[in-house]
Amino acid sequence: MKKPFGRLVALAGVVAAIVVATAAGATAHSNKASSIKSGGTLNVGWEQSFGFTDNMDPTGEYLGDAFGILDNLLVRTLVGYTHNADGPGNAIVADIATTVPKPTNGGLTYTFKIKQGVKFSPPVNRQVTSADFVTALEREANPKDGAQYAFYYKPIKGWDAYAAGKAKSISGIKTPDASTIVFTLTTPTGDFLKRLAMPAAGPMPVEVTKCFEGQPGKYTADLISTAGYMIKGIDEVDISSCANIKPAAGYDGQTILDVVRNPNYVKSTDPTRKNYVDEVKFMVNASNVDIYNKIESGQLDMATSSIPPAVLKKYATSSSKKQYFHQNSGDRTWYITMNLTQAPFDDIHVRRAMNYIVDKDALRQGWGGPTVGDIANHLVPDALFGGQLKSYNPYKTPGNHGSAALAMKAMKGSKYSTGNSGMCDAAACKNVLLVSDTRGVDPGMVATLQQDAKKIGITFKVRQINGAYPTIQTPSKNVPISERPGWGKDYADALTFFLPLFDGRTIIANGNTNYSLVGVTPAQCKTLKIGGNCTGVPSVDTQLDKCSVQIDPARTTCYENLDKYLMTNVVPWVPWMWSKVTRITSSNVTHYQFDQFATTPAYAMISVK
Amino acid sequence: MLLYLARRLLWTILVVLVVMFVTFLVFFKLPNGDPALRFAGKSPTTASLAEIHKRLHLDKPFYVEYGYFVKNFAVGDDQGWPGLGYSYGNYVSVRSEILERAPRTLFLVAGAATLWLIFGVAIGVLSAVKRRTWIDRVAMGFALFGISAPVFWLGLMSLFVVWKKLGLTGGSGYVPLSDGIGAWFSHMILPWTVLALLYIAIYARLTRNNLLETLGEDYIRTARAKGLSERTVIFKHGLRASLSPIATIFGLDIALLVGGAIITESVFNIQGLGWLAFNGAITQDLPSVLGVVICTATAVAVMNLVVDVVYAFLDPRVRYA
Amino acid sequence: MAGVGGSSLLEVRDLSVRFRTRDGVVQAVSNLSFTLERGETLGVVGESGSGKSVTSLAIMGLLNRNFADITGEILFEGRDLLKLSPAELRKVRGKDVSMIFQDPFACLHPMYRVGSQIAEAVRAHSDVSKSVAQARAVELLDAVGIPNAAVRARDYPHQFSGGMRQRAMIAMALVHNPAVLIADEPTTALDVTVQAQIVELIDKVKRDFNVGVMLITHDLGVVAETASHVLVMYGGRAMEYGPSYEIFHAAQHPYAWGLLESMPRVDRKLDVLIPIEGSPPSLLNPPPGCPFNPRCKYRFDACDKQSPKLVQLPGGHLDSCFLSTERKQAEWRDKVSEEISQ
Amino acid sequence: MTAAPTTVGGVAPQTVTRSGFELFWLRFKEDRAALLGAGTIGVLIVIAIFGGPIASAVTGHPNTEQYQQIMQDSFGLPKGPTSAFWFGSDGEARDLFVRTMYGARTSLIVGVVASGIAVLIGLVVGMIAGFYRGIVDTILSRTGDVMLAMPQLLISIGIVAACSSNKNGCVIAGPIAIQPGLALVIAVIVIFSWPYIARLVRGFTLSIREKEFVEASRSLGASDTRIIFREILPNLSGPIIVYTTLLIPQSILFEAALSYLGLGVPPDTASWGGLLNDAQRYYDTAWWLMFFPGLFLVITTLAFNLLGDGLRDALDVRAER
Repeated sequence: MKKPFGRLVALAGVVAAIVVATAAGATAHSNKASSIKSGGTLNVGWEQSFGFTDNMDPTGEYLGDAFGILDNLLVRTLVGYTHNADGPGNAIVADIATTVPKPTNGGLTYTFKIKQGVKFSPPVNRQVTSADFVTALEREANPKDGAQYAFYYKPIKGWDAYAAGKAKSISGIKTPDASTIVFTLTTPTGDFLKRLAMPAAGPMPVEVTKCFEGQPGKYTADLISTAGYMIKGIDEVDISSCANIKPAAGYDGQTILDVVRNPNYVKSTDPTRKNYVDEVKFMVNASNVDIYNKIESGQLDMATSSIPPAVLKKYATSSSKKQYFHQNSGDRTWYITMNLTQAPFDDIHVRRAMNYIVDKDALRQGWGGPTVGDIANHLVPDALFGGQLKSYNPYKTPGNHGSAALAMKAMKGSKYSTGNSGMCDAAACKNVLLVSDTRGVDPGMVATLQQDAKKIGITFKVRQINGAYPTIQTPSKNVPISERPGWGKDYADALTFFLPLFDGRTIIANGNTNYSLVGVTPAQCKTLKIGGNCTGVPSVDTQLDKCSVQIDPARTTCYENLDKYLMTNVVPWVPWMWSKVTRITSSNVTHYQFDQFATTPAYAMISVK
Repeated sequence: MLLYLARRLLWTILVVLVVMFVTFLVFFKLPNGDPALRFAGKSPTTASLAEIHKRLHLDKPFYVEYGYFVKNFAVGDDQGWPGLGYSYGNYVSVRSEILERAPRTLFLVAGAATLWLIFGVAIGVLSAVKRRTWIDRVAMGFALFGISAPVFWLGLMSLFVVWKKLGLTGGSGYVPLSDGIGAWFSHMILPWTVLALLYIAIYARLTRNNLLETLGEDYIRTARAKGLSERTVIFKHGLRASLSPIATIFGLDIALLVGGAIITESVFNIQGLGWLAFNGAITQDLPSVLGVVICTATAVAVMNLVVDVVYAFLDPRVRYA
Repeated sequence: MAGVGGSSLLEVRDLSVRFRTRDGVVQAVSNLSFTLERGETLGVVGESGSGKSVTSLAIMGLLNRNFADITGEILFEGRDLLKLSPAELRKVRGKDVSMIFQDPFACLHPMYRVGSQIAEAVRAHSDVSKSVAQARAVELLDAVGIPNAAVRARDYPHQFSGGMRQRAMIAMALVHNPAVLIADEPTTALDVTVQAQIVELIDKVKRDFNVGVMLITHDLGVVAETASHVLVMYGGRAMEYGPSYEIFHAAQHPYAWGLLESMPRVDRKLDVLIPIEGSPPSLLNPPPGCPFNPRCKYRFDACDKQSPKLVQLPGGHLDSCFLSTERKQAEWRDKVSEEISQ
Repeated sequence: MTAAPTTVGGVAPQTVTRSGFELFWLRFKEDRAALLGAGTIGVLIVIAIFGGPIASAVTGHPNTEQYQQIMQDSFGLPKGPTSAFWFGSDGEARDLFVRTMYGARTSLIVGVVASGIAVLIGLVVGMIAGFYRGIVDTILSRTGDVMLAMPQLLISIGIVAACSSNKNGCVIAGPIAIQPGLALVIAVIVIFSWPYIARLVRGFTLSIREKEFVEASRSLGASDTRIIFREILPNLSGPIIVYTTLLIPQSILFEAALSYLGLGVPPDTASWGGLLNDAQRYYDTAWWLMFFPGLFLVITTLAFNLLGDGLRDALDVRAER
């Protein structure tokens, strides 16, 4: 093991100590070092096109599956991850930077030194300098370039001014020399390093990216790599002028992404990536049945697709196949969202009763049973809290099957419940609009919900939409309840749940992610045309602000308390499952490793026969 | 004749434009969602949405965007002619998506069309010649089943039985020819058969009816009176005259399948043009939908012209008119 | 004029044709008998649906035996055509017995050239090359009076006029010098001016080729001009059968009278043209009795009990009617012949 | 003598003494296939009305009740037929037998109502076009051209998707709105099937209005309304009956296709297409899930097609060209 790696593991140990207990439930695969060898091709089946959210352009791309590819194979960042499972996989280590810096100036200044020998892949072929990080972040700040998570960098001084076109550069990013970069923030940000570890912050050569200004999603086909691999054929792209740049042969955005070894990659500069295989091919195939047949026959080695229940069962139960079955924490919560402005869910009694009545086990059963995940008892996956809230279960019911008695007890006192009946018997409880999706599992979930809610007097009018999110994300549609939502972390910090999901100030007319409208004000209701009961909707905005500036361990505690507060005093959801990431590999795969940051296979750490 | 062709062509273009317009009307800004959300990430902001709206012209009234679309189609865009724009789904050029998907659909349709033309006409002829015998009854019973059984059911059942249980063919999914003609064929044979079945049924019924009608014509009696063999009478005299209407619907059927084999493509996971359009339709990816719709409408138009020519070839009355 | 071995050229004996249809049995022809010799013309007259065409199709072997019950005998030069296998019958059809049809517009295949359709007929019975057959087609087209035949042979039927098409049909029927030519209403669909030419052509063909012509028509005028014998049919039965002169000058059957009365003649004013009242009978499950009985002015009790037999009359012709010979002669003399000759 | 008896020898009866209905019935009662179809439809109607509740009562399993403990394994896979669950379980652990019985209701309602409305519209438009010709006729035939080139399934998907996302459905005018679910599916089917009926009706109307009895009526000074209602409409009844019967299975299949693609009736409403959509997820394991609903679907469409064919023969309806 190389020296820098050992040092970094020691450093990561601090974080790991907190997180390591979370591994319970997730079956970390034991690595047999002897079976690892270099070379070969890893063939990965891909259920959708590579469109994702922005055609895999690091500036815009915002999906875990894409993060896994970029982070493992193509894009190095100042600080990054170890491409491991569980707690260690969420710990920040130095990558292009020489060390992980400690913030100075009261948590407002971060200074990085860049390693020598980190070069861009062909056809750029030069040392990465501090200016290349500025290029990337300016691209992220420029609204024309399709950034999707620019808000994470807002704390950088001068960011907004640059984004609005009022400044020629971002004043909070300084490059005193080619190997030094200094960030100045306007407010302490406890997870700033994790934000810099996201692919958008990886260096970009301005000589290439300038050709893609205002053309988000097009840079991918000519993405200049800094990591162990590069897109096949990128070395043959002529970058002498923008007009000459043609897409590299290895990526067409629709059927294949083919990466091969990057000749400019210097292994000694990279403490984390092993880069065992010579080539990785990601091939699109819309049929997961087909994909898993190919994995069984060895034509494919693994896949990102959802696993058909029959396949899941086969691999989970067969002793000979179990070695190809890998499960890890998905850091993702699945929940039923309730709209705080819509009757009858504008009454907390009803929302609490819903938490008691829903048969979470039945919902999970429809998804494939205990194998697919753990029952969720609160909002943020336990793993992100280091297991501190493991025993916290405010709406406990026997066997997680829901309880009519407890639900009716919770219902008492509701304005929709007459007397002490415990039933939601007002007119508002009947034919409540439930917006459902057409995913295969959703009809079963809806059936369960209808069956459960009826026990406390609530009936639904079901609207099934192919792709329910856009409707749920439009507050003016006044969707009272939906079974569709799930939310995964962007990086290992509870902020990536609380900020987008519960901040009342971020509610917008389209694409709103605070489906429950926590913290919505009557004024917002008016401008956003929300037709519901908008007075006295509980808000957690101040708690959010308080937590986000903290650093660990106080930060985690702060978010734990916020989770509890939301579960008991706001009750926006019925959380029901924390899903696991299950991957099935072919017999060609001799070593499998999970990347907890991206919650995908750690492609750089996998070896094949 | 030239004037007629020119009028036909003009009318065809008009039809394509109207079809495009209706598609546009139905799919533009589906109340269900803002396509810009695809590009705005998990936590979009009003500003980023506005920016994307501008980029996709979504801030303009729909007729303005329709204008853009027609203009790009007519004069081409940065991808060349015809300009079909970029997918809202992944910002890939629709033209390249279509070129990528087209071979799958063309193989599917070509194979199925060959099957149904051969078997449909053969069964129809057999049925007509053996009219009111058990052969006729069996053939027409089969045809009735063919038009009654939905493709998705036959597809699923055949996959289960032929592939899963008997292991006779490849499973679902498309295997390109480059992976070997055997693998390609083994994956195509079920979709071909299932897609063809409906059309075999339709063509068998049509051929039977046409042939029976033709065999009742006076010139068939003349042919028999000449002392020609029954084979010559049926195949040379009878079938020749029955084929014209079949040629008409054959052309049109093929054309409509260019973007219309949605169910077959989704049951067998072929992911051709139909699938592309379907996927576009449910994800509000207007440019992809329009791209395929244009392909289909154009195919219909072209096929109509081809049918006219074939008609003239088959029927001298048209040729000399 | 006896044929080979003393038998007639064509002798039909007791022919009955029944069709089994979805709605019941149709008795199209009942107990029909007649003979035809070379060089003579048999005129078969009767209204639509009287069984004329069915009879001719039965002779040609063009009725589908799966749906048609045919009994009796059709003797061609002594051979019973009804007993031949389909292959043997095919060798007779178009070679020894040929036929031209009523509607020349529908009888030629619209998608093949006229010449090649005739050439096809040539090659159906003789093993000659295409060019020889084509030459024969041109030769015959020329013989039936198509001008510029070599060029016109390359035309499609729709480029021919009606008369030319009928000429082409006649040419097609003559390619193998047949012994019997059946002409099923050959002039009905044609212009009046052309009709005469076609009738003349058929007559010429009869003489030149020495064929027996069976001329089916409802135009008594044509029959009067060319026929040596006349067969009057009604409801699938022979009403009267005999030498032409006999029928026209001493018709015995009320139906024949009706026909003669309704016949337009150049020398007669149109306003005295007398149509036969009523319409022809349904052949579907026909009632017992004389088929003409419902329309007959002279019917009496016996007529609806059973069908009258065909009886040999003096003067060599046959007739089927229950009326007494005296009554018939009286009616003919006093009324009918007078009306006709007015 | 136009319909000369031909080689096959159907001598048309010269005088029709029987009434039209008598003749129809004479023919129809001999057509065993059509009688079988009619009988099956009778049974299906009974199933549609009583089948669901009876199945529920007999098995003791309500329509929407889930039996995850009994009918799913620990991986959520449905279990096959047992003595208590005759058809096994659907994907959501409900009794497939009960669901299939209730599904008959959905299919028949959609089939009959959609076809009925389409025929009504098609009848009115077709008659106006055929009787008055002129602008309506032109518009109708042009619409037909466009409809033919229109990707029907795709547009249907667009319409369903657009209307489903709105709380109040698709607002047509003021308070008139089509609610997602059954009503929307029916509306979509109607949109695409009425032009077909209208074209047929137009053709028949055109030929009837040229008939002698219409001429006679007109010469006697009958008004247009009288001619339409007294002369044309009664003569259209044959074709209407036949094509309505043949349109019903098409509508049923269309609903099933939409439901199969996940765009049909709401998931809690049992529908054969919806069950087959479910089956798609388990087609390699749960054969019963595709077999039973598909079988009922095929039997239903087959029955209507048999009946339609029989009616066409018995009523002697031929499409006018």
